[in-house]
Amino acid sequence: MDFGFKLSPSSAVNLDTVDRRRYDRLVQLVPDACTCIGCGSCSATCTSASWTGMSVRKVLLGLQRGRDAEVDNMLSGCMLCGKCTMVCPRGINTRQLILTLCRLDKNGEVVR
Amino acid sequence: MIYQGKQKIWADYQKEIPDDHWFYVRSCIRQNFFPASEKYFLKICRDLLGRDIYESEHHTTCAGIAYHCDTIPQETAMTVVARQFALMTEAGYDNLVTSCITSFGNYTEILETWREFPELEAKIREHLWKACRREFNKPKYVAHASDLVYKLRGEIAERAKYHLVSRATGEPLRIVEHIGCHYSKMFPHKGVGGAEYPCVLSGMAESWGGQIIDYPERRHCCGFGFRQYFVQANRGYSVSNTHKKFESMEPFHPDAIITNCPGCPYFLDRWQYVIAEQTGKTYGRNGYGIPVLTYEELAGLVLGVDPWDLGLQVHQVAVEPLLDKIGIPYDPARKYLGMNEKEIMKPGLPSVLKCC
Amino acid sequence: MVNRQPVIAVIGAGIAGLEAARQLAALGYKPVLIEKSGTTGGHVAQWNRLFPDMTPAADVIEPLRAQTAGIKTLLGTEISAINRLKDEYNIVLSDGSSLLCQAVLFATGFRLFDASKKEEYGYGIYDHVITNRDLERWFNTREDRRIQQPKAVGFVHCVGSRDLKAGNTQCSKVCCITAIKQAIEMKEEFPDAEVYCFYMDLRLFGKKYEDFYIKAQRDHGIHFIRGRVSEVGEAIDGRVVVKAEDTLSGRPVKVTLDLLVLMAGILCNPDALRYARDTGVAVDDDGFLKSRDNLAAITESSRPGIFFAGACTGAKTVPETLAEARSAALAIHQYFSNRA
Amino acid sequence: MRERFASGFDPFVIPFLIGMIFVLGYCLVAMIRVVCQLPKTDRKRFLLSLITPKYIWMNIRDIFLNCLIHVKLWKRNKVLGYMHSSIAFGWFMIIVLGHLEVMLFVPQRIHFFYYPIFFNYFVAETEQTLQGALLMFLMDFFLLLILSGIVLAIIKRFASRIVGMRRTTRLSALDQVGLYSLWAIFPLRLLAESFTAHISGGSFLTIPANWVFRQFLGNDLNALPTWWAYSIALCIFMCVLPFTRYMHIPAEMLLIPMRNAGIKIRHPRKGFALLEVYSCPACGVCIDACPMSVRKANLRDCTVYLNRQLRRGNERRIAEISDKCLLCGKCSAVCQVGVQGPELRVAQRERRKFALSPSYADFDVRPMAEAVAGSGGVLYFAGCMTQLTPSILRATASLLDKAGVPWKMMDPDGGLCCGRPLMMAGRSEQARELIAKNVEIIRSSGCDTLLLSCPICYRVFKEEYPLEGIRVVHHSAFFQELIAAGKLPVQREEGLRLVWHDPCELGRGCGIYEQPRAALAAAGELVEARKHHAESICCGGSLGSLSLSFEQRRPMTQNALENLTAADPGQIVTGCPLCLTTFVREADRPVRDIAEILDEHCR
Repeated sequence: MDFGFKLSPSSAVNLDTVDRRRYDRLVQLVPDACTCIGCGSCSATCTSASWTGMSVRKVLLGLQRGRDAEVDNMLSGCMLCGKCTMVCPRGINTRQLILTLCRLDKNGEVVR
Repeated sequence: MIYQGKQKIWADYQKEIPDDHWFYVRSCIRQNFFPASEKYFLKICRDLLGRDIYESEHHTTCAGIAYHCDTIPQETAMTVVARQFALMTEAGYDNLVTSCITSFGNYTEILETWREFPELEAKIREHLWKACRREFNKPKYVAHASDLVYKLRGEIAERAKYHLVSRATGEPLRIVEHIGCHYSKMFPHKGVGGAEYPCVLSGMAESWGGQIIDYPERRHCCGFGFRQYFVQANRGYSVSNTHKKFESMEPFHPDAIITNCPGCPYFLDRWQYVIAEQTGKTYGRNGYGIPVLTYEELAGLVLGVDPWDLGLQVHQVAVEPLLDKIGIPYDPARKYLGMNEKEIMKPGLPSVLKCC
Repeated sequence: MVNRQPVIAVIGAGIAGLEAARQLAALGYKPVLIEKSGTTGGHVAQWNRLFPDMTPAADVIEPLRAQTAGIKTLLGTEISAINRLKDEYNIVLSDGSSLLCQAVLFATGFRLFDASKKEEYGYGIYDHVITNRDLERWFNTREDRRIQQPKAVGFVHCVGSRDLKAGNTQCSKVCCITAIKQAIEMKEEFPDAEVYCFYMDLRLFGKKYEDFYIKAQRDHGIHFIRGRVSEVGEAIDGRVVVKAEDTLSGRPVKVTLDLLVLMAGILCNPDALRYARDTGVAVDDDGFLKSRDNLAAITESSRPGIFFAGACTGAKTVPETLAEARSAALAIHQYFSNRA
Repeated sequence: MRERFASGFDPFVIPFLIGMIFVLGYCLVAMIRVVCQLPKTDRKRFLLSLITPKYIWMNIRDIFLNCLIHVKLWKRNKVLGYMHSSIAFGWFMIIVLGHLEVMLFVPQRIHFFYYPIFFNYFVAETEQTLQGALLMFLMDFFLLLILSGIVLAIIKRFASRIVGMRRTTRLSALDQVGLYSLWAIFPLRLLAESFTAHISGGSFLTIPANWVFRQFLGNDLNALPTWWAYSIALCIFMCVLPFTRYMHIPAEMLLIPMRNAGIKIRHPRKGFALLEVYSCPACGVCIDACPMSVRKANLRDCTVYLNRQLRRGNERRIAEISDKCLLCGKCSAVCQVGVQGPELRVAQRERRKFALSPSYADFDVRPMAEAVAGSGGVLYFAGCMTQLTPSILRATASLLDKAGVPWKMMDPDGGLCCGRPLMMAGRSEQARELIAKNVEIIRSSGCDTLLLSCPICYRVFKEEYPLEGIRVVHHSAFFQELIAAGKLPVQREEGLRLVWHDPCELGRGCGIYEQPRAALAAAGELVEARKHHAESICCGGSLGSLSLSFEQRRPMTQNALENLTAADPGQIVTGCPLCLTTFVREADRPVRDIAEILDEHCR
């Protein structure tokens, strides 16, 4: 029956069920990834941000919150210019992080 | 769950509820949704327990719905409320008891606002005088009708014909309480038990033999939310909130939901049908829903009032499984007979939710 | 030669009181320690290990106790009233006796916020909600039925701190670092557990605190979620369902935990407020005792002969408290030197 | 001379024959394989070069100079040069002279290819001739030369510092077998020839030795076993050669003509790359040269070990080594055989598979193209890194204005990346997309000169961008020209001591060394770093490395600074914004961009 309205999906992130495999694998490969303090320097300096809203901070957060589509969209605009690495106060090797992430499939496995 | 912990909190949130002499104001919508509830509140209080409850045919809406829908300014609502106070004053009462939670919240909010801003009160008095030449005294006590039933729960229990236990097993029924948002979320000290762990309904259910279950989304709104429902495009949001509550209470397998707000039982009841149609899911046993009762209906059942006299046939979710479980006798044939024993017509049956 | 016979009442035998008494005795005075509870060491004595070096609390307490062993200490003694006389104070004790002293040092410390006041967190109601103090007690005794092989643990920062509704708008300073310390300890205890910290701001101001934070992130994989927990519910299995907003992603988050630890904040000891009333000492806007000067004379009150040390003037760390206790002893010494 | 044995054969030559046939066969197959692995066009080009006189001459000259004389090594380290050329050239001469002897004295045996090797065993001296004595002398002389080289090699192995190497390669087990058999060959030859010198004749080395041995041995019984031993040593060496670093001897002889023909690495593991890997002599010069090796870190991650792991097929280590490298190019600059470490690594990175590949197709650059449309003149592209160093931006702009050059900035609000970082990461396909977009913007401007202040951008714009008709220039060179043309009145400041840091991408990458120095000389006194020009040390900030952490890079930066400040300059000057930001973090004195220095000293 059409009521003219539908149940809307919850915007809440359920941390019990969120699939963090990609993040967990990333952290194994690039341990510094967990030291992000969300300062946003990377986002502010990002060359591709004006096109894709790319932000390493958001990528890391999105991975932990199951926002895979957003993460992939951001990553697909990264030009690897390295500005974010230059400005990161925690010294995270963001280029390595991005490259490593691009090599992980949905299950968090490195593609061969 | 540590019960003693709750009791400790309840002890901090006991409000003074006078025993007798109340000026009663009805709810705008309950009379349509659950017509017998207010009737049986008055009947139980007056006839059974011998209390003096007065109501005036001149009272109007408290303007709470319009206020919460942002269609009138607060001053207008205040003036409308001032008029109710005037009716109460004119009738010689000091204690106001409301049927509606939003009214209760509205009255409380207005009185608190006046306490903070006395100049506003003076202004409203002036408005009221200009509008209808009336004057008023502020009520000494404002209570919600459920507060009163809470206070009288022991007396009701003494006269109880049935208890909220399974006739078959003797186990207490698993009752979900749902408190209207405007009851104590704005002013925790105005509600029995406060805002986080209110005990106004749980107190009744427990004293009548039931067991209250505490599920994670207990505090969540029923989904009514005024504007969210009134605008059709937003109803998805409204039903989603209700859905969230049912998903959360589902593992506890409640036997019934008891409410004290006009909108809540309506939405918790009717949305079960919509959710069943949209998702194919029902939350009661064997394809039934979870019966949603007002506290008056529950009190009536406990006191042995005939379920059809209490208007339980106008519920979307069938109450028969609950009645069977408690062992309350009912005549299925009388279900759709009106007050004058005339057929009130049987509704069509939904495709998913089982309704006898 | 100054007269070094004045009696100095040191109220409270926590670390501030003990250290101040030790210093006063070393300066040749006769301090008298008055302690409400049956033992010395105060809050720190109830703690297990201390940040940022994981020093056992006993390493701080035991030397202080040993070095104050010869000082007159009235344990289990409450103060009924303090009477202000000319140049002197008469302290009426709960055993009926009274103590005439020439100076009073408030080392009254703090009171931990009663976490059950944040009703929405369900402390005292839900089976698996505890406080920072409960967790330290568990580290010490290993006895708490609420802690049972947790697979997911949450820490809520700022419970009763920076919260107008809870009646304390101040930052309790030590809870952020304590939460990180306890999170690391829990992760070490239960390596398979996911540990979440819900914070509003992380205020890691002290020496090596930031390193501790990085360690928690990198070496222990503790998840930090910027957002205050809004409400806690109990699932059917007794686990706690925590709701918060992840403000960095702008979305509500929900997580089911086996243990929720509330970082109860620091309030001024209510006894201190009572003594302040008796002695005419002012209370500052932050709810703690008011110093003569918050920059230059934090250990001095505006009343002659009344001094402060430690958390009675605000939340303090252990080193700050000890330093203040020494400073207070010197201030008292100065006070008597000038009088002589 | 007469033959001692009518058969012209003795069983002891069999081991040598086995070894010889094996190694020749192996090398032939390997050579054919490498050539076949080349892409078609490359293969054609290479084969054509082999019959082109110009290339034939180049190849002979290069093989002689590099493989035998080791001129490059001589230039770098005299002792090592002598060691290598004495062995290689000496051995070569012994083989040549052996053949000469056979041709002269027993021409009928020239088809027995073991004969020139074991000549002295098979002949008896019937009469002494001047010709014979000269040949005998030369044989002994070159043997002595080799032996001196072997002695140096032994010293080098056990005390590399004496021969001027701080670190040397750690040998694999097979390498050690090869090494010890190589060491054994020539002393054994000396012994064998000495034992038979009273029959076959000899010279200043073998005759006295023969006399000494006869004094206390008194018979010829030791002769045959030593010839056996000599043959066995040769056999062992040749049999292990394909599996040891000594494979570089035959491989380099193919590498030189291929390189001369202009062949490049097109596949990470096949063809030219394979040849480069086999051409690595594992000498270890790259270990000392590698900027990552500072403070004994990352010692196993330089090119020599990459080559070893590539030969072993250890994928984990190959990936690790490939990702770590800064791609500074120093190992290539110092490599004696010209192994291209960075290119080899990038080829490995390109091989990698990704689950997600970026695409910039949706990036709309039309507004950027419109913003510069028709500006003409000089188009200045600051690039990502210069955006982070506004001081360079400002100084460059100021100098352009001072010189009255009409210019326009291509990326005033940030632009696209140039694509070089992607290429370094092995994602050249994605880089091509960026290149196309940038070209669109550049072309729309109608500029004649594209000016860059970042060498990373400069290199890719120069090498990869289809910008015919547009001059691509680094700002250091551009400003030097303006100074030389008198358009920028730069005034020299007395007492200002400047050192120029050659950024990897600008110096080794694009060969720009002198223009910035000339420009700086106009502003102050130029001093040189301890290592400079092609040997300059990477700042450690390079985008080339994918995996080095910030903490790992820090000592590299400190080491590079130590090198730069050897002559105690007042300021360090560079022409790369990335070097600048990297150095600034660690430097004890001001680090400036060349544009800043010039702008300050220009009215």
